[in-house]
Amino acid sequence: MVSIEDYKGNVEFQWCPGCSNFSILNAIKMAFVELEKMPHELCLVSGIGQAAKLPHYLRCNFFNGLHGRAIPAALGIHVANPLLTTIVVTGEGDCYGEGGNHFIHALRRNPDITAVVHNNEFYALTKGQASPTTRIGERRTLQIQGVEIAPLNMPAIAIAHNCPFVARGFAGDSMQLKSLLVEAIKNPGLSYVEVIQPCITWGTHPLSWYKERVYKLGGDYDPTNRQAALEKVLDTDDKIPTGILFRGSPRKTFAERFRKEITNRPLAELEPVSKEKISEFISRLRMSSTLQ
Amino acid sequence: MVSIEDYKGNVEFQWCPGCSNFSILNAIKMAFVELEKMPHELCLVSGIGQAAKLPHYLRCNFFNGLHGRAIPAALGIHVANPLLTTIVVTGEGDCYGEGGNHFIHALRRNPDITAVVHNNEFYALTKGQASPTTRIGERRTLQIQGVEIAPLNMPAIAIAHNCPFVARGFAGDSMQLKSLLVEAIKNPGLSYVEVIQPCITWGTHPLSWYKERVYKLGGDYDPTNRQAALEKVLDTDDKIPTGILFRGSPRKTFAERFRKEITNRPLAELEPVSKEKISEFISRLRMSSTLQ
Amino acid sequence: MEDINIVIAGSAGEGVQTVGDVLVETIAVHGYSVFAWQEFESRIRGGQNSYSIRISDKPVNAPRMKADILLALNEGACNKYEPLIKQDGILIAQKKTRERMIAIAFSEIAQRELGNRIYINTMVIGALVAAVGMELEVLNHVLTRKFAKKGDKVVSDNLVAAGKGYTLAREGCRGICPWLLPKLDTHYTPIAGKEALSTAAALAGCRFMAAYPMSPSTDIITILSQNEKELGVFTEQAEDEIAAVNMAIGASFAGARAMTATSGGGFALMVEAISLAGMTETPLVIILAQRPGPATGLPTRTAQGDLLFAINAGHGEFPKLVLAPADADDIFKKIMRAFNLADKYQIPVIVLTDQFLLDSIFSVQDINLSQLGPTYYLTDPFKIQDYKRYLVTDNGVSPRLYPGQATHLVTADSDEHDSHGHITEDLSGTVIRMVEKRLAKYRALKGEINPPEEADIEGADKILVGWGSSRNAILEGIELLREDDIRVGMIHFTELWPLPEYRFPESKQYWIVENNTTAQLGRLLRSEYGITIAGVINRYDGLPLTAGYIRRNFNG
Amino acid sequence: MEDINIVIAGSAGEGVQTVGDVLVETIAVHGYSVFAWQEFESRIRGGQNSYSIRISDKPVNAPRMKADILLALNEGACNKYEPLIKQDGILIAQKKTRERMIAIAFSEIAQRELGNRIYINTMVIGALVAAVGMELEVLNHVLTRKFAKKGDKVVSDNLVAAGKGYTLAREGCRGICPWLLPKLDTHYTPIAGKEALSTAAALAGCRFMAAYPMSPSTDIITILSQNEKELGVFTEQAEDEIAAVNMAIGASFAGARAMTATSGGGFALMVEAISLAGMTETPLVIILAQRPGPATGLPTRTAQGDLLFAINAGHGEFPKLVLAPADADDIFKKIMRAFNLADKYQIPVIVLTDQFLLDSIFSVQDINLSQLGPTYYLTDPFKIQDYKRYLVTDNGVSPRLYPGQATHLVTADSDEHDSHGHITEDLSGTVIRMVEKRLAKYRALKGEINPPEEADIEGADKILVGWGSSRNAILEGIELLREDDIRVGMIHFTELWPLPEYRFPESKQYWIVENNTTAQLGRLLRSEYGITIAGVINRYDGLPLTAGYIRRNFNG
Ligand SMILES: Cc1ncc(C[n+]2csc(CCOP(=O)(O)OP(=O)(O)O)c2C)c(N)n1
Ligand SMILES: Cc1ncc(C[n+]2csc(CCOP(=O)(O)OP(=O)(O)O)c2C)c(N)n1
Ligand code: SF4
Ligand code: SF4
Ligand SMILES: [Mg+2]
Ligand SMILES: [Mg+2]
Repeated sequence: MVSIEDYKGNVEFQWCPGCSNFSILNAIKMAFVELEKMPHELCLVSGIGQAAKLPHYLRCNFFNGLHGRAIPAALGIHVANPLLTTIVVTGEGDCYGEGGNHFIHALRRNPDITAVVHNNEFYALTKGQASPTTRIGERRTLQIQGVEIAPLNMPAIAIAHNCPFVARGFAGDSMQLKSLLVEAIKNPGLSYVEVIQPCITWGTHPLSWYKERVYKLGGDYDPTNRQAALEKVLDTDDKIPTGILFRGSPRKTFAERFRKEITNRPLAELEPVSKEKISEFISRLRMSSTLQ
Repeated sequence: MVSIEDYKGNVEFQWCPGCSNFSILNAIKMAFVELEKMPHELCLVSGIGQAAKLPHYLRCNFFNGLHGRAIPAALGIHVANPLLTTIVVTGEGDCYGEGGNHFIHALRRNPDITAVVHNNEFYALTKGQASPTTRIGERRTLQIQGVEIAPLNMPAIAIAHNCPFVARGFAGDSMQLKSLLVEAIKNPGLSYVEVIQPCITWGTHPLSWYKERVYKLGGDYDPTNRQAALEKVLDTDDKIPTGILFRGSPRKTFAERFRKEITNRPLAELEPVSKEKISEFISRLRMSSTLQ
Repeated sequence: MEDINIVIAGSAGEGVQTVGDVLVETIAVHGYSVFAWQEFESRIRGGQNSYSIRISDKPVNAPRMKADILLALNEGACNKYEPLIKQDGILIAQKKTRERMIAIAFSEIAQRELGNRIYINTMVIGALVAAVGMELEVLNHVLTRKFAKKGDKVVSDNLVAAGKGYTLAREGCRGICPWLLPKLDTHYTPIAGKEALSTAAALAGCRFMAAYPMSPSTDIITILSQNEKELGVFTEQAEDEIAAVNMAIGASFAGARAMTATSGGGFALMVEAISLAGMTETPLVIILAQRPGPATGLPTRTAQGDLLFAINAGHGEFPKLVLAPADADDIFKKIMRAFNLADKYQIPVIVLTDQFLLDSIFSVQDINLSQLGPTYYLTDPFKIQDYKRYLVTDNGVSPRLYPGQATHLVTADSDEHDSHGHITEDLSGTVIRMVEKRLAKYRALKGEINPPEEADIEGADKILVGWGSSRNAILEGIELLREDDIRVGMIHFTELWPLPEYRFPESKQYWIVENNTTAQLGRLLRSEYGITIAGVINRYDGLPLTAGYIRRNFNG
Repeated sequence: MEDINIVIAGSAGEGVQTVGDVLVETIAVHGYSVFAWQEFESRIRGGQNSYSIRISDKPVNAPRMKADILLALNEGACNKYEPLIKQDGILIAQKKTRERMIAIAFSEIAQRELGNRIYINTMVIGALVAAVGMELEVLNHVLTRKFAKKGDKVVSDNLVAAGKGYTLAREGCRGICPWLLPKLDTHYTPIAGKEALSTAAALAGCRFMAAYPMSPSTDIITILSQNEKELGVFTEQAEDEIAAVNMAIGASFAGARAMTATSGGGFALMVEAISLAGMTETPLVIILAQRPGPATGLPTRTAQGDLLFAINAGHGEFPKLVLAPADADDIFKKIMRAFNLADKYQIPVIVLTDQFLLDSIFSVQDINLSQLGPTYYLTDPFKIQDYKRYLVTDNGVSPRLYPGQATHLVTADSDEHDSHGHITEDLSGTVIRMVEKRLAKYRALKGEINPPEEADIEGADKILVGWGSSRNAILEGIELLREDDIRVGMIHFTELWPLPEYRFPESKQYWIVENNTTAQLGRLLRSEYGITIAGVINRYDGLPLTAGYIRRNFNG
């Protein structure tokens, strides 16, 4: 049995006191407890940003890499050790800005990992510039005239690419978020959880603003209906739906064939290729000559 | 009056004889003639790939930059000289692979440029590897077991982001393509024209395969209906619709405010800031102290 | 006068920056020269940061660690920074903890007497003004100007708070504060490195800047963006650094002087495009604001760790220029050179600076703009018949037009190309000519480079050799060493690539002084001038070089 | 015997590659050593390319330009390459155009007598076999094996075609073909650089490769991917180079030996991640396959233009290893060292190679694998109590585990971190210790580096100094110069960073030989060894250095 205490780290927090990232951290720990994942069975992967500091604040394996590059690092980790539960923790700047290309291509690959994107609608760590999700008209440090370009809608992109699990949580509701994370981690294939994460330092809206807008999708909402899901996330009214936005139809996961044909164990455990095999391979090499 | 002869270049083609890129080149020239654009009023911007070589083969200003980076270079050109008609010519590897991030962020910016994406469903210049649009199961040089990851659907992403003009042409129909290009260039804001471009060297399908699948959207198709457009491009049946797929609702174009408030002429023509103004600026600088 | 060094310390979010900025302004209005530098953690709230202010009646413009006065906004700050207090220095803090100090219960008083803790900062400023013996009136003037927009009530409340702090500190000062700073008639302009840089860029004719936020470079584009109307520079926050630099290259190709700015990690992402600028012969200015690496490293700290990386950045071979300004004043000169030489030689120019130089405030008696300004090198299209963008010329520089400037067609190609800009595979002809044409620019460029600055060379047989932002610290270090009866000179590089023709004076010992671990300048100088390095003074804890550090670490 | 050089020339798509490959195999089966190199344009059809094959009874393994036999598949090829034909060499082509030639109307005959032009290539091979005096039977054997899968009809048709070409050429040979190559008992294995590289990686325990296609590196991942079953390496084509290198770093962190490969432009994009590997101390092997830059340059040509870029790649300061194999045999050794040393020191290793080395086919008498193989350095988790991933040790190397290997937690952080891998801002303590720990690895690493290879040093007062893939050409160049009565020696570097402790022999003159414009090795050696450079032989037209080129350009 795992308890929440097993995840307690002893690193001083660099987040502002009262930051909603703490609730997300809490939800993540609770999800791990519910799933009975031990710290060493997990690998948290992040980039750079406030969100991306999260792995430091709980006990787990982690790879806190470059800004924007959590996804490819996670893919490598996931392939090299499929026994780990690999979870990307990132901010919307990290994941949709610098790292946007990797995310859209991860949608193509469908790796069995979970991506948790803290969306506070700007770059918090670098002091409040607009991010790919900042709304038009919002004034930010680098956009004092108001943001002039439209936000990116990554959930829509994910749904259009049949991502098997697309959800949205709210940092103000850890219990719901925990449940979403549990579902996400259980889901085979890429699970994408965007979390509305109000920032109390650079944010322009009080918490009440969020509370007024965030609502839970009801039982009548069918997340397997792609068209409905798309309409939901493309809606431009002021409301912010949370819950499971979409469940794509099941498909092959990344490296599945390799796992079946070569190994489904950590690659580090594979036997070295023998010298005999290599010699033999070399002697046959030129016969096939030109690359296929 | 401009005639097609005005565009005739004198550079030896590096394309394979019979390549469908020739038809696209032809359609582009015809569109310019129809729009009465003179060679020096145009700037073609490309990356690297077979498609990206196109600007060399007609008379025009051009910037043939790095693989994947045509879009940002075009944005800089477009802002610096708004009097030019700026057109990006790129392959799907260039634009959706290496350059994927720039394209999705261009959708946010909505610059008044046209992007023509030659989609042959693989990397032709580098000898036939899979590209972001290769279909699952296709065998490519680097994927001899068959491609295992899903194609990217950039038209769907563009429609979801309310791109003002999304069209698809077919290299096998230069007249239709020419009309689409004329519309695209006329449209204010980002115009995105994907062109189905069969490659006779690395392609796995004969031309007839394309001819069987490609069809023109009829008069009953309403390109202003986002939902219908999305369903159309997300359809997984074997057919390939061509024509205007989507017309997004009008919105501000990139740098519009700057053009209104500062200048709508080439930036090179702006008067230098006077030393007096700079001196005065410096003397006031510290008074506002901390950055806003 | 002997200069006074004040260190203001507190957590992020407590107002260290505001206190410092207002104090800097007050000192300037008082007629003194002020130098300020900051060090802070990579977090938005909490931690412990400091803002050091050095006051003098002549420009000092170099950091000093030891504090005459430490103002600690909280207990943690007090613990962390107390070791900085000089023997005869004092502490100002809320609680009495040591002999030589002024204890003022700022927060209690602000709350009780002024009704709000937000007045703490203004009280603190008042107290500091009192402690160094400046005039309250001057502070009042500065505060009035600062809060004017917020209405009379805010102004008067702040004046009351300042007065409160001033009065309380006056009392506490007795016997422990020897300082007195009467108002002077001299006038210095305090200007931060980043302010100098963005202003200089506008003056140099920069019209386009695209960048992606990255400390310590972000404020450069922020200043330009926030002052778009006055400075007329189009700014765009890109989706990543690769987009930023390619946008800038595109804009430059289309005729706009363009720049980008970033730090090491972002610069690494731009390297491919630097090579593109080299190949397409497109002018480009890149600001590389260094911080300690590798990788994310220490995002808010300072370093000089990217010298050789910058010089060798880019695949293939092409001419580039690398400059490294010494201080705010020099930033004006170097930025001007950067844009003008980028334009003249159609090359990428890298300006190496760092967190220390950008965030520090320097005092300049008189920023002399008269010698500065853009010189443009675009060709006159009407004097050309058959236009060849890449015409082979003796000095390698071809006539440049921008597309749309006239009916001539302007081209650029990242492949090897012919004089019209079209792809070529003519190896033994066109290719060799083009490679040599681009390389030819190096020779001409080399002739433009200024020799390093020499100071106190005569009579010194040991020479400190440094580059970039450490100049003023080294100069002061030389003075300190002289107090120890050690005579050393300085040779300082602010133009680093290509290196100029220069003869190092003979029979001297050379000591390399750098804010890095591997003495990169030393490697460079050995390779280019064949000099022998006697020793190295290097600092790599994320803090800037200071005169004191140099003195302590010089063992020659 | 004197070696024979055959140049097969034609347009892309005409079968130059097939003809060359089959001929190479036939020569090998004949018992001769064969060296082949190719040069081709960046296009899929058209242009003019060549495939040069050098036959000898002892390994030569270096390119020679002058042709004994030029086989031109079309008229353009004939025009372009005819100047290569030696005085006493011959041309084989379709139409009679000169004295010393064999004219065979391949296409006409293929069409008329064999019913299909697709037999041209096999006829051509037959003709070449005849021209050099090899046995048709051996060719028949090779063709049978090659076409076996396609069925008997295809085999027999091709044998007929080969026989046709053979017979016609036999006739034409009279009086002009002095060559005779009886079957020998010796056995050489022809192996291309890229084949050696990918095979060696598998042998070295590489388990993961991610890459983005870029000439001339693409074939490396292609070979591994096409032979996944046998070699057991997971391969992934990434969306871009940044993804590729970060995937490899992730995989390596998770315990798999991992690599990526690219060319200059893609390498530029990977530079930030190299710094990441340095900071997180993650083993990583990066193949940098050079081609002429800057920017896109000449995508299918060769160069050694990225030496200093590679050595200085990455922001901040961290240890890395740079190797540059000399030929296919050396690739085996260097790739083994690359993986083993990356693992031992937990550092990024860059292997510099180039289009010439990767695409050339070398003959190795006996690839000796017995000395080669992986040595692993992962720690035994069960011997550790309190695990600290970044434990400070004397040589800077900390115990490495992979996540999930045991219950110990394994971490990595791109920020400056403490021994547990957590972000730190403890500047004067942890930061300095960590910087020094990483740098300490350099010292140990330096001790591993092999000195450069010396040849003919004694008695030579002029020494050619080169690096990487030019070794064999330089060695042969020395022989040619001796024919001119010039005695020169060679010092050749294949391990380039860190440079080893090495004393250059005294009172010699050093000539730098490089496939680039700015003599980068010279700059490096001046900086590290303080040697003086007497002269430079450099080639920068996109073609490889050859002995002949060196002889012609040596003016010492
Ligand atoms: C290559 C690179 N570019 C820029 C940065 C600077 N940087 C660090 S975090 C960040 C933005 C983070 O935004 P987001 O992911 O939304 O995280 P938040 O701080 O808002 O949680 C940026 C631009 C960097 N570290 N590396
Ligand atoms: C940074 C970089 N990476 C890789 C390459 C190699 N490269 C050149 S073209 C190309 C693919 C082009 O594919 P696409 O855009 O689909 O064009 P096509 O040739 O199919 O028309 C690649 C990978 C490059 N030139 N630069
Ligand atoms: S700046 Fe905002 S997101 Fe960052 S720690 Fe503070 S409250 Fe949280
Ligand atoms: S390879 Fe294909 S796309 Fe490229 S030029 Fe040839 S036919 Fe056209
Ligand atoms: Mg954010
Ligand atoms: Mg393509």
